[in-house]
Amino acid sequence: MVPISYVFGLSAALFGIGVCGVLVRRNIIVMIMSIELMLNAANLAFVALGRSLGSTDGQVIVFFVITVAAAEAAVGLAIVISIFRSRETANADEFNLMRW
Amino acid sequence: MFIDLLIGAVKAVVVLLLVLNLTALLLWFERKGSALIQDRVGANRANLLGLGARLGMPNLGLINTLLADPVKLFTKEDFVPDGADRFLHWLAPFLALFPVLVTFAVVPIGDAVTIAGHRIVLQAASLHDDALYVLATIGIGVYGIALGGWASNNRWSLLGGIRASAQMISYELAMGLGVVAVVMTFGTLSLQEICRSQGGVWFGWLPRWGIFVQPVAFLMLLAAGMAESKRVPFDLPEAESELVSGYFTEYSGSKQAVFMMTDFAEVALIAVLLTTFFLGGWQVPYLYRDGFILPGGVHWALSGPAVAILGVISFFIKTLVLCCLQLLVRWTLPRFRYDQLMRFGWKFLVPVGLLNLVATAFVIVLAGH
Amino acid sequence: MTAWLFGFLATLALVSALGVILQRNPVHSLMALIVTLLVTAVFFIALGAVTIGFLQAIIYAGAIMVLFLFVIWLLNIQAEEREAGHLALKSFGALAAAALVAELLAIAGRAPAPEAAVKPSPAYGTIATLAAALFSHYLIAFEATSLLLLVAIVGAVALARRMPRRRSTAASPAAASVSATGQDVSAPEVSRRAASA
Amino acid sequence: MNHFNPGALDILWLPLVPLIVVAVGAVVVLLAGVRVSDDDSEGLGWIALAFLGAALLFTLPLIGQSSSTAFAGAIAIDNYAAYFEITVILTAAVTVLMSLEYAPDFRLAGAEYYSLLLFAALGMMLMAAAGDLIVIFLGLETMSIAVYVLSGLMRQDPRSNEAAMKYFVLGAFSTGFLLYGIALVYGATDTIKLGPIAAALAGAKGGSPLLLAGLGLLLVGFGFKVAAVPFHMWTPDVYEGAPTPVTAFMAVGIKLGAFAAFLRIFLVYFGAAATHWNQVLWVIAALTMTTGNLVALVQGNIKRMLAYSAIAHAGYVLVGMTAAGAQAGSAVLFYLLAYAFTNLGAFSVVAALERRGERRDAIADYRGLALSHPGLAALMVVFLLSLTGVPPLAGFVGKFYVFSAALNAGYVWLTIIAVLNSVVSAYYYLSVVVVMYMTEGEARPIAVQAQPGMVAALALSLIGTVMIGVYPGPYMGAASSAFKSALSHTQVSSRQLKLRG
Repeated sequence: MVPISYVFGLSAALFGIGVCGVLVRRNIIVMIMSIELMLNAANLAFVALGRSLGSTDGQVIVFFVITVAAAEAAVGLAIVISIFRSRETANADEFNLMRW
Repeated sequence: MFIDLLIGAVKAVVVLLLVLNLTALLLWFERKGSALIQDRVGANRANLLGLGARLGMPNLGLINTLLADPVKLFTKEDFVPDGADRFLHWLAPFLALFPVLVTFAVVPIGDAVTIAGHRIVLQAASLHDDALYVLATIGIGVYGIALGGWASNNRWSLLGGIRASAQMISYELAMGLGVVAVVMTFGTLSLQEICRSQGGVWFGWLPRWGIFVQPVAFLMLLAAGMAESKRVPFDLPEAESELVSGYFTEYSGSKQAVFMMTDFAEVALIAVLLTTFFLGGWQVPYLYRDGFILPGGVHWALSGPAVAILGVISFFIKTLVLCCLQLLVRWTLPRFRYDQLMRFGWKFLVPVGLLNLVATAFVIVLAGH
Repeated sequence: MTAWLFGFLATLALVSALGVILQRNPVHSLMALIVTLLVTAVFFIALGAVTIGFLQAIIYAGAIMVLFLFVIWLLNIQAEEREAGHLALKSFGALAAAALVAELLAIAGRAPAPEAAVKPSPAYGTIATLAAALFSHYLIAFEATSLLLLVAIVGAVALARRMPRRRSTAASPAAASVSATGQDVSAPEVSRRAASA
Repeated sequence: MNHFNPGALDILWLPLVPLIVVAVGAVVVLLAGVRVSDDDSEGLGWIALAFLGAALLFTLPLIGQSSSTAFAGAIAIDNYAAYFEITVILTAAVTVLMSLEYAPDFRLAGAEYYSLLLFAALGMMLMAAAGDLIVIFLGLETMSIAVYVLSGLMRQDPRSNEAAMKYFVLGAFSTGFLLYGIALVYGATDTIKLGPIAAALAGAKGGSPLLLAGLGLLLVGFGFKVAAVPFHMWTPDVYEGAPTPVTAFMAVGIKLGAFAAFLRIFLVYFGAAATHWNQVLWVIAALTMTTGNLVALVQGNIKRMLAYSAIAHAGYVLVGMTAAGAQAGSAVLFYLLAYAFTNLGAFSVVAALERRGERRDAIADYRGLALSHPGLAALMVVFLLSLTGVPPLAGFVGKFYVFSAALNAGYVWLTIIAVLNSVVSAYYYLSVVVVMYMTEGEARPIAVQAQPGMVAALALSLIGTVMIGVYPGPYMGAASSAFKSALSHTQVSSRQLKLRG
């Protein structure tokens, strides 16, 4: 039997990979994917911690987080489309009309 | 422990074989059936050493569709276009077929039977959350088609892939609404339980089938299911007059055969699900655990195994009828236009599904008090 | 969850998550992300959160990710060429993330949470349990979610729908605004477009 | 819990009515806008205003209610919520007034614009009234998503697109941290309700690394939203690129919403355990003030300058948070009110000078403003002086309260840094005044007509800035009663804990 803290550790690692992706990658779509990875890691943490506490709350929160992820993805991709129309690139480094 | 594993493995293999045979059968139905509808002869060339003709039998085209065609397909050159994403091009057909095949795992093809002291549920896997599982696998099924279209490096393929995924995503919603209505009606997510609660009769004569409680959901699921399987009148993704052959334009040989198999497996899947949700699954009207009890009060006793076998047979008859219905529709209706397809899905099926859901909820709450 | 199953799934999850950020082709990244999400769904189911696991597969892996696929196709985003420069920034990002993970892992190691601590009831993770919680303790959150989705729909449509046709032939606000600030960024932009056209 | 029992839920409609009114308003605006072209969206603005006014009326009965919760602790009923809701509604109303001419001029999609504005306000109000972490999270998301879109609504303008993109990426990034923080806090305490979490923090679990790491991540998440250094990178670009009324709404509204939740979590509920977090906050506050003010010195664009000034002001608020305690809490609440009116005023002037799709937001554009538009120039002077902290304006009183609270709590060095920063800030605020009054303007200045919406927005901001400054008593009273009513939640819950224990 594997302790729950292992699963939690896995979620921490996934979260770190997501953070790394946002910081390192410059393709805007991949950056948004990395953010999804972070949210997914948080979901895993909620379920794992909820299981170790024997409470359902963690799962209910995951339900909300999935909704939020959907909303964020929709709006984020809409923004990508609108910026692509004027700029024709998905590389964050080229979004430099204003200094970062 | 070991015997349980063995039973599980046998069930899985049996279900898989049944599905594969069903798809082959459907292929034959499609070819000869369409010939029948269009008043032509259809496949009639291939035969074994002229045996059928020598015996004076009409050529039913069985050799053609069940042996010659598959052999031809599987031995053709497997062509990968220049600039294609080779890995995904190879993976896509299997990504399309796999989710459809595994969905059959939760479909109950009969009641539980007891063989040599082992109670065996005639369902390859029972998950308790079967209905959610079905929706999940159908949802994942999008990727095979979509990636097949993209990986071919061909604009017709890509357009077909985009159309297919947009269509499947849109109709999944209607499908989900239909399934939710059914789940609410029977109060369970388990398909076996849903079948079980469709036993018995109302008013002494009407079988307690889901179709009589949820006719709207039945029609919705039929329409949405046909759209999910991307067949006429919803075959926009492979509309040959516009897109050559849609997402599998660039496929040949065995990979194309797998895509075709997916098509027929989806037809079978829709039929099987509709049977389970609305036509009582393995239930035979008036047949109970110990035999028939007809509306007049006539009792006709039957042994346990006989009842179980009758159940399985009834399941397959219903499934075949629904399969034929889908094939019939395919050869009867013209194709939708893309905007009509989307409008039908979003502006008709979804609102109707929501209203149906609200009505169902009201009835359940009122009945509860 | 048995050790070998955990090992297998965890490896799969880590490899596919790394695939998300290491692949050059966005479609491949997306495939890796879908695998990660599905593996997470399996984890949910293994941890007793069966309903959430299926929902994750239906909504997250099955619907949201298709949206990404559409946008990648719509914009025809190709694989990146090797990214130039920013080595300092990248290594800083990787280091920061690694430090974060190390800290969280240390916490996970110290958190006493063995699996056998609590035996969940049979109702744990079923749809009935979730629904009861959603419509009682989380009622406000549930309603807020519906508004959130409405906001997202309105917002996405507002941004992504076709531009309204301009009535006047006056210079576009965009060009005007750029020149107004004296930052004449538009000239190379225009020439680049002209070159590509 | 497994058996659904709606009767067990403490459903109270009263605290929800303002929220519901705003939500209905947003939907009505959206529906009414179906046939309205973007060029005459002014009517939609008035509809939005009407609903905001109604919401304001419905907030009044909440004032003076004894502190309690509803919906199983998800919604807090207290003066604190009412205080922030009123401020948010006023902010939204001034923003709408500011936009009445701006939106058609810049061809913003009217229906979506006003309805998203209302939705964002709804998110902020939800954050102010939330009693558990998940509602705070959802309020934050509603607000953020609406504002991501608002800042990108000038779709033909690449700067606006870019602003939306940067704000979205960094905002969603911070959401990830916030969420993971919530997960850790939940794992450590088995609850997401603020009261029990505070009890756990004060109790035996207080030192649990899980809980502390969770608090740290929450701090990061909120740090992004209130634009504290080092999480401020997005602020100047987003403020510059977004449509000016939206920038005003961001500078004020988002700060209000985020600080409402931030203060409620850290100052009110975790105040007793301030030793766990106020060292970190000390550093962040000092960094935020200093960076904001120093970088503001070299800005050539008025919106960027105000963005860095907003960062600096977030730093002053954090000084108050570091001090912790009832005095500091009231001071911070008061400060936010003063800041709201002053900043709205400054941005109104900026918006008033932009015409017909033409952005005039370089500081150089303000040359000779005193001659061409003496009224606007004078108003700008008032708002800038208030931002600097010159008596008798609102900004001065706010700073005075916050700094004295920090001094009383013994944070001498932090207060010294804050005062020094105020002195530095005077330089860049006053340099705008210099540009307006002491340099030659263009030969043909752009004519700005007095339009009712803009005039009303400016008047409201001016009245607020001056009134609060000259006669701060009642506002300070409201702020302190708001903070005390929020504090009484924690006393109730700790008393209950004692009874149980």
